[in-house]
Amino acid sequence: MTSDIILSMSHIRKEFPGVVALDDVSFRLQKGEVHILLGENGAGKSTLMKILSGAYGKDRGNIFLDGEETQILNPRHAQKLGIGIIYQEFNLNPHMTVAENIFLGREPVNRLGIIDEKKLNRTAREIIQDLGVNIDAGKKISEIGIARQQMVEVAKALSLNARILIMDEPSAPLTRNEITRLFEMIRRLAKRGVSIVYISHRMSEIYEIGDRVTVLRDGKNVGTRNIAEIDRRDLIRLMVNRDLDERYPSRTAEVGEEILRVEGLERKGVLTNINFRLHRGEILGIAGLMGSGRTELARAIYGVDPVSAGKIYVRNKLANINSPRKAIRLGMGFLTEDRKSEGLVLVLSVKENITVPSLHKYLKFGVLNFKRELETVNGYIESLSIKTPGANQMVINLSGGNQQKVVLSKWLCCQSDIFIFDEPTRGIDVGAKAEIYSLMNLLTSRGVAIIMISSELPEILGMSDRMLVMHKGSIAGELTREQANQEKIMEYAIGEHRNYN
Amino acid sequence: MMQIQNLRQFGTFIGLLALCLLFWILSPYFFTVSNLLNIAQQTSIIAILSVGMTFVIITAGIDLSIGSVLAFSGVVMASALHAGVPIPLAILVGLGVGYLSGTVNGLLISYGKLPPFIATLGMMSIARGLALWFTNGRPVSGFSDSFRFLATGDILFIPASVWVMVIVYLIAHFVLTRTKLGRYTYAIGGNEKAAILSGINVNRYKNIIYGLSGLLGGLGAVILTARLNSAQPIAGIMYELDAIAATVIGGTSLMGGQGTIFGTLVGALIIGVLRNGLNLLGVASFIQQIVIGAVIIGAILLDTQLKKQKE
Amino acid sequence: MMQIQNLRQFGTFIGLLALCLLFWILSPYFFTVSNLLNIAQQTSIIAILSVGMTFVIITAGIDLSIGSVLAFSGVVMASALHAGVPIPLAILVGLGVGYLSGTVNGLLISYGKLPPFIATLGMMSIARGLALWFTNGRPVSGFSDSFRFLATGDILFIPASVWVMVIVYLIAHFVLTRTKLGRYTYAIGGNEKAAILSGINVNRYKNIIYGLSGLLGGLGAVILTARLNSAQPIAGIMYELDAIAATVIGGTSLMGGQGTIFGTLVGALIIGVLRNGLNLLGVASFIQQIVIGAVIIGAILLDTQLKKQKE
Amino acid sequence: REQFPGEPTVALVVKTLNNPFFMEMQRGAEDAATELKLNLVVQAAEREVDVEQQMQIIENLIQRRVDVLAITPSGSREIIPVISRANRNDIPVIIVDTRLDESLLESDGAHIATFIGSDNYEGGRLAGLYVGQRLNGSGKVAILEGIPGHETGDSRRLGFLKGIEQSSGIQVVTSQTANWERNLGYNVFENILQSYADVQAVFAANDLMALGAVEALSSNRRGGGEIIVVGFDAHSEALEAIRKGAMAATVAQHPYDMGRIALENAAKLLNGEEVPAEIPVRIELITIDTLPGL
Ligand SMILES: Nc1ncnc2c1ncn2[C@@H]1O[C@H](COP(=O)(O)OP(=O)(O)OP(=O)(O)O)[C@@H](O)[C@H]1O
Ligand SMILES: Nc1ncnc2c1ncn2[C@@H]1O[C@H](COP(=O)(O)OP(=O)(O)OP(=O)(O)O)[C@@H](O)[C@H]1O
Ligand SMILES: [Mg+2]
Ligand SMILES: [Mg+2]
Repeated sequence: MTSDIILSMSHIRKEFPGVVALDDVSFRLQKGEVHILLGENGAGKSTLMKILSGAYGKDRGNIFLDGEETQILNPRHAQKLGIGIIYQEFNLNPHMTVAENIFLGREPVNRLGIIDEKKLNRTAREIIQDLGVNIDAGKKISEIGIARQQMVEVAKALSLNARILIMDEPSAPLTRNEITRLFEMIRRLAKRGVSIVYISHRMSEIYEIGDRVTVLRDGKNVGTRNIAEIDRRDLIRLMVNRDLDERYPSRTAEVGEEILRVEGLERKGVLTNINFRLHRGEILGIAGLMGSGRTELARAIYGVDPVSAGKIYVRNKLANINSPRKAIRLGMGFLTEDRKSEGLVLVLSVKENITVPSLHKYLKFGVLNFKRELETVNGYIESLSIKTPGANQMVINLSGGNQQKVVLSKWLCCQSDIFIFDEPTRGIDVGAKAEIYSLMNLLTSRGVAIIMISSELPEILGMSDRMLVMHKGSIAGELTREQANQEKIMEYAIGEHRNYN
Repeated sequence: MMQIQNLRQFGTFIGLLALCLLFWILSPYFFTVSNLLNIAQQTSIIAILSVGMTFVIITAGIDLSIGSVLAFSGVVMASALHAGVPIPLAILVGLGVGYLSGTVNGLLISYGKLPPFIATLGMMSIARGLALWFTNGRPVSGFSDSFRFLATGDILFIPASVWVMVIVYLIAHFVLTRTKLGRYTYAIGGNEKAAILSGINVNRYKNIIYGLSGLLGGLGAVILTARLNSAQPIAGIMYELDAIAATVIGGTSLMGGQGTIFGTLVGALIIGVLRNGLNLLGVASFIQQIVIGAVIIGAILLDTQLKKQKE
Repeated sequence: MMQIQNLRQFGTFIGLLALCLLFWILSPYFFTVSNLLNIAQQTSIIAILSVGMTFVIITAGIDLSIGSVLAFSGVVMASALHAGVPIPLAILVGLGVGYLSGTVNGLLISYGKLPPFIATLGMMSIARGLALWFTNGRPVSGFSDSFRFLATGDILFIPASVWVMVIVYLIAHFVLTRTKLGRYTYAIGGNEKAAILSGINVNRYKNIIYGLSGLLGGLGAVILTARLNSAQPIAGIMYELDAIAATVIGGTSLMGGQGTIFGTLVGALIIGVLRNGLNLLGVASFIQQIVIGAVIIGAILLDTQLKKQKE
Repeated sequence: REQFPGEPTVALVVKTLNNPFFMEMQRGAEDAATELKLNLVVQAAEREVDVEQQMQIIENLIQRRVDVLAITPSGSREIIPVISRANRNDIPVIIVDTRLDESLLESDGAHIATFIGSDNYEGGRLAGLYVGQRLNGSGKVAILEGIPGHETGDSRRLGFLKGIEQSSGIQVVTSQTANWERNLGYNVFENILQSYADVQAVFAANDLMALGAVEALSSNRRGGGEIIVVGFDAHSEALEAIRKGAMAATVAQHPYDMGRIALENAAKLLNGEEVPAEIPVRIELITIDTLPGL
């Protein structure tokens, strides 16, 4: 690893209404290194990188590329300077094909200014192959899964042939084998002398791929280290400024009587013959590869998508769940994998979001009782320690972890006792993760039952009492906490074994 | 949100005051009790339509049919009156026709999954055609004084139609801020998917909200008919545009999820004051159109620029 | 995308054929060469406006001002002709006025960050006022035959205006499918943020696209003026609604990001054929309004239901 | 579908069918048609100002090979091209109510069988003269215009201005549009009353606006002296208002007669008979004294 500085950002400051996102942050990037950017939700990682990619302007500070000061005017300019970025949130056009998205804004044209579709598609296919994933370049984005969409983002960034490549939580929606592919790619690029900034909340990845790490806390740079020279515990202390036990809290809640039973659930083309039981106080983990249909299963049980066959029993009573309404009445709560587009009304306040499904409880003669509503909401802000200026703050201004807690409160608030968590800790920092895990334990100890869909095997293994592994829309295997380990799960996930109905 | 909203409303309110000040300076006749009442009365109909429009737009929808629906309910009610139906009943009929037309919009949008723009564009043409067909294109005129009192009568020196407007606004504000319907209106407009997953029966509430808009169209028809002592099949042409303008000037976002009732009232008054003032000054009608267009653009432009400032 | 689009277009096309078949059966006068040419000619103006509308709506925008812009460019061009400006130059002036008005919309929307609905609603009123003010409300009439040839003349038995329409559609289709402008039109409408972050100069392209819509408004003015041998300041009232209806019936989504030029042509023809057929059958004009409204709703309803089927 | 199968068809294309004036004309035409055993189609644009749609309707009727076209043009110039087209198809054209622009008619080489009607300009002039007399030659007058740029209203207004020229002392204090609409007639006049409390007369380019003005007066807070309201079209409600004394006068153009005469002459044309180039229809000012049916 050479040590010449290719980029240095110094004394960067950025304010948003009400928040200082970045305060006098300096950051230096070396040629050919993989530089991890670490920090809690809201620490300022994305903001710093968006300034580098020309998406945001900076309020103060300077940026030096190859030693000379540079003003980065806009995303296009950043591209020209050889800076590529994968943003934390998707930036794809659902109506366009994979290839069109990869070259959006940089379409190859012939002399007459006509877009050279052939070349465009060919190059796109090459890049995708190079990535080693199987995606049809001709498919519309809206037709491929979240995982593939993320890989398209990667391909798009690669197509820039950037010398600086920023990846803001690229692994969040990915499962293990895509991540492996991604890492191979990153190593190859690094060898070629490309400098990579890698943002992630998954500590294991950091040690796997990183050379150096810079930690942000509350918009300040609190230190840059060589990965090799700092252990996990110190790194986390640096990040959250306190000691944090990273081990998964031990499961104490004892498993009670059956609360949910699914028999022969089918959804044409997505789900086949799903059978399982869920008990009070139990956390049932559901693992599987990307696109294995876990979200679909959740959506089917929760009455979002119609099912073509099967019975669902809640508390031993046959339930006909044809809408989320019904599901909620039966005491279900669904934390979707995509908070922003399905979980929250971003332009409404914390209060309004939390009470939406349970609003009837605050009605007296059809009139909202603001006082009681506010008390309840403040109660949850308190008990879940949601970081917000107040109950009337718009949730759009909250960081990922705190948004997730708002969604959680929403369901706690209507006394749900069957929770479905789809990727509950996706994009959430270690601190918030720990809090959410202990909340899950608290819930189960109160007799609540939880279905937890997750792509993070450690999380599945650490939190579940029992786990199901899905493969191609059906359940390939069931494992108890004792039997389970990563290898076994993967065998079922990739369809090598089945031990289930 | 609330902060922005209030600030936003405040801005528009300042705008209204500025406009009044301007006309006060320019015309000695503007700032008189009779003229102010006069403005309130002239604004009342658009203001009432704008209430429904506000609900609709907060759900990220739009209602282009409201002018035609007004005409249709008007002629049906008027015919009922002429047929000797007692006044309260006839009024109910008028409101009913409005409510039903609105509900048809709602059904097309909720269950039919039509874009609101299209559903109500179609209804705009259909309701107009029905009004003309129902009356053979002829106005239905001449009603008892007790009916006409609704528009022409005064209660405590204030025109009855102004009272109606005030009451509608108070109720609407209450509903939007203090009831389930109101809260869900925001939720649906803010993020429909999330609303559905939170167990809101979105379709049902859309039907109610578009029905409400139609109902207020019917109410507008009652006042207009009483005011003109005549119900015309060609009444209310382009009222929808005034109502939309009033709502948006009042700070309701066409993206949905944001807006307030009193903002809309201010918006409606801005348009009313403008029309009145330009008449008082005897400004040529061509110029009036230019000015009104410019004010609509100016108002929102000012607003967006202010928002940018804050970021 | 293409599959759905094509299917979609195909459906609309079937609808058009069905409509033609119906009128063919009902009226002996419908399926004659002269009447079909007659329909093509009558459709040409709305069809041309719809092209600009299609670009605008694909960017998830809307242009309510196009009818007024048509009137404004028309009277300016006509006055130029009367002032003795040579025809080609006068036409350029007309197109120029349209382009500029459209660009003002664009600037308000791109840099001013105004919702397209509001910006163009304001322009609708302003351009109309300007047209009236410019002519003092009087039409500007009487032009040389060489100018009027644009609408009245035939080339190879086909009316000139139809040729113009055909050429516009071929160019527009090419631009939308094969050039960056076209690609970015979809990109902006499909996901504006992504477009910006991909380095597309969204503001610039919005200005171009609204300018284009205005330009085609100017072109519509040329044909209309030649056709009527007169430019009226009150021409084109509510043409925007026909153009929007044609575009949406043609399968362009008001959500943006989806749509095709030929779909729009089919949409425009459906409206044209409908008007023509209903006239031939001597259907009362009130009923015509009801039918047209119903067809707009029906077309889109059919479409959404088919889409649901497919899922 | 035809009322008299085999008999010739006459098409009457009016400006709009949502205006009593043209409905009267339609009634006259229909009555005549039944007597004369002619098939009649009556069509109109959705919007009175939309001359292009009127043109399309006529083009479509030409496709339909109607035998005679009777038209009340929404635009005295704009409609001429389609008249040439009718000529080319040997369909005789009768123009009703609104006079065509002679010079353009010639320059286009288009020709019409006959013009039936009195024109709006003349009607406006009569109203002007009347107002002049009533105010004994001096006073303040307001005008309510039709849709800006719409010819019918323009010629009525211009005629009115011509009429009051006779009496030197008449002053037009304001002239504003109320878009032909009753409600705007109400609002605009109400506003006018605020700033020109001393107007003594108002001329509205149609009765709908005049009736709006009447309502404005009846509910007007300012009190004050009588105001002379003069309208146009002899709308039944206007006549009622005159009887009640709420309105002073309106201009009657007898649309029923126009429709009737149009059909009678159509019949003549179909029998190959000669028809005069112009057939005047009586136009008169109706006041409380000349009110019919009393
Ligand atoms: N567009 C914006 N408007 C207002 N505030 C913003 C905006 N973007 C970010 N913020 C705020 O700036 C701070 C830093 O946000 P940023 O997204 O950089 O955090 P992060 O480190 O990326 O967090 P995460 O790990 O959840 O992605 C947060 O408090 C956030 O609420
Ligand atoms: N919210 C959704 N709405 C509609 N379709 C979806 C949704 N989420 C996923 N899909 C589709 O269903 C298929 C499988 O979804 P997904 O990849 O989410 O499976 P999964 O097993 O839930 O994996 P993960 O939960 O890790 O995303 C994908 O092809 C995707 O396009
Ligand atoms: Mg981030
Ligand atoms: Mg999923």
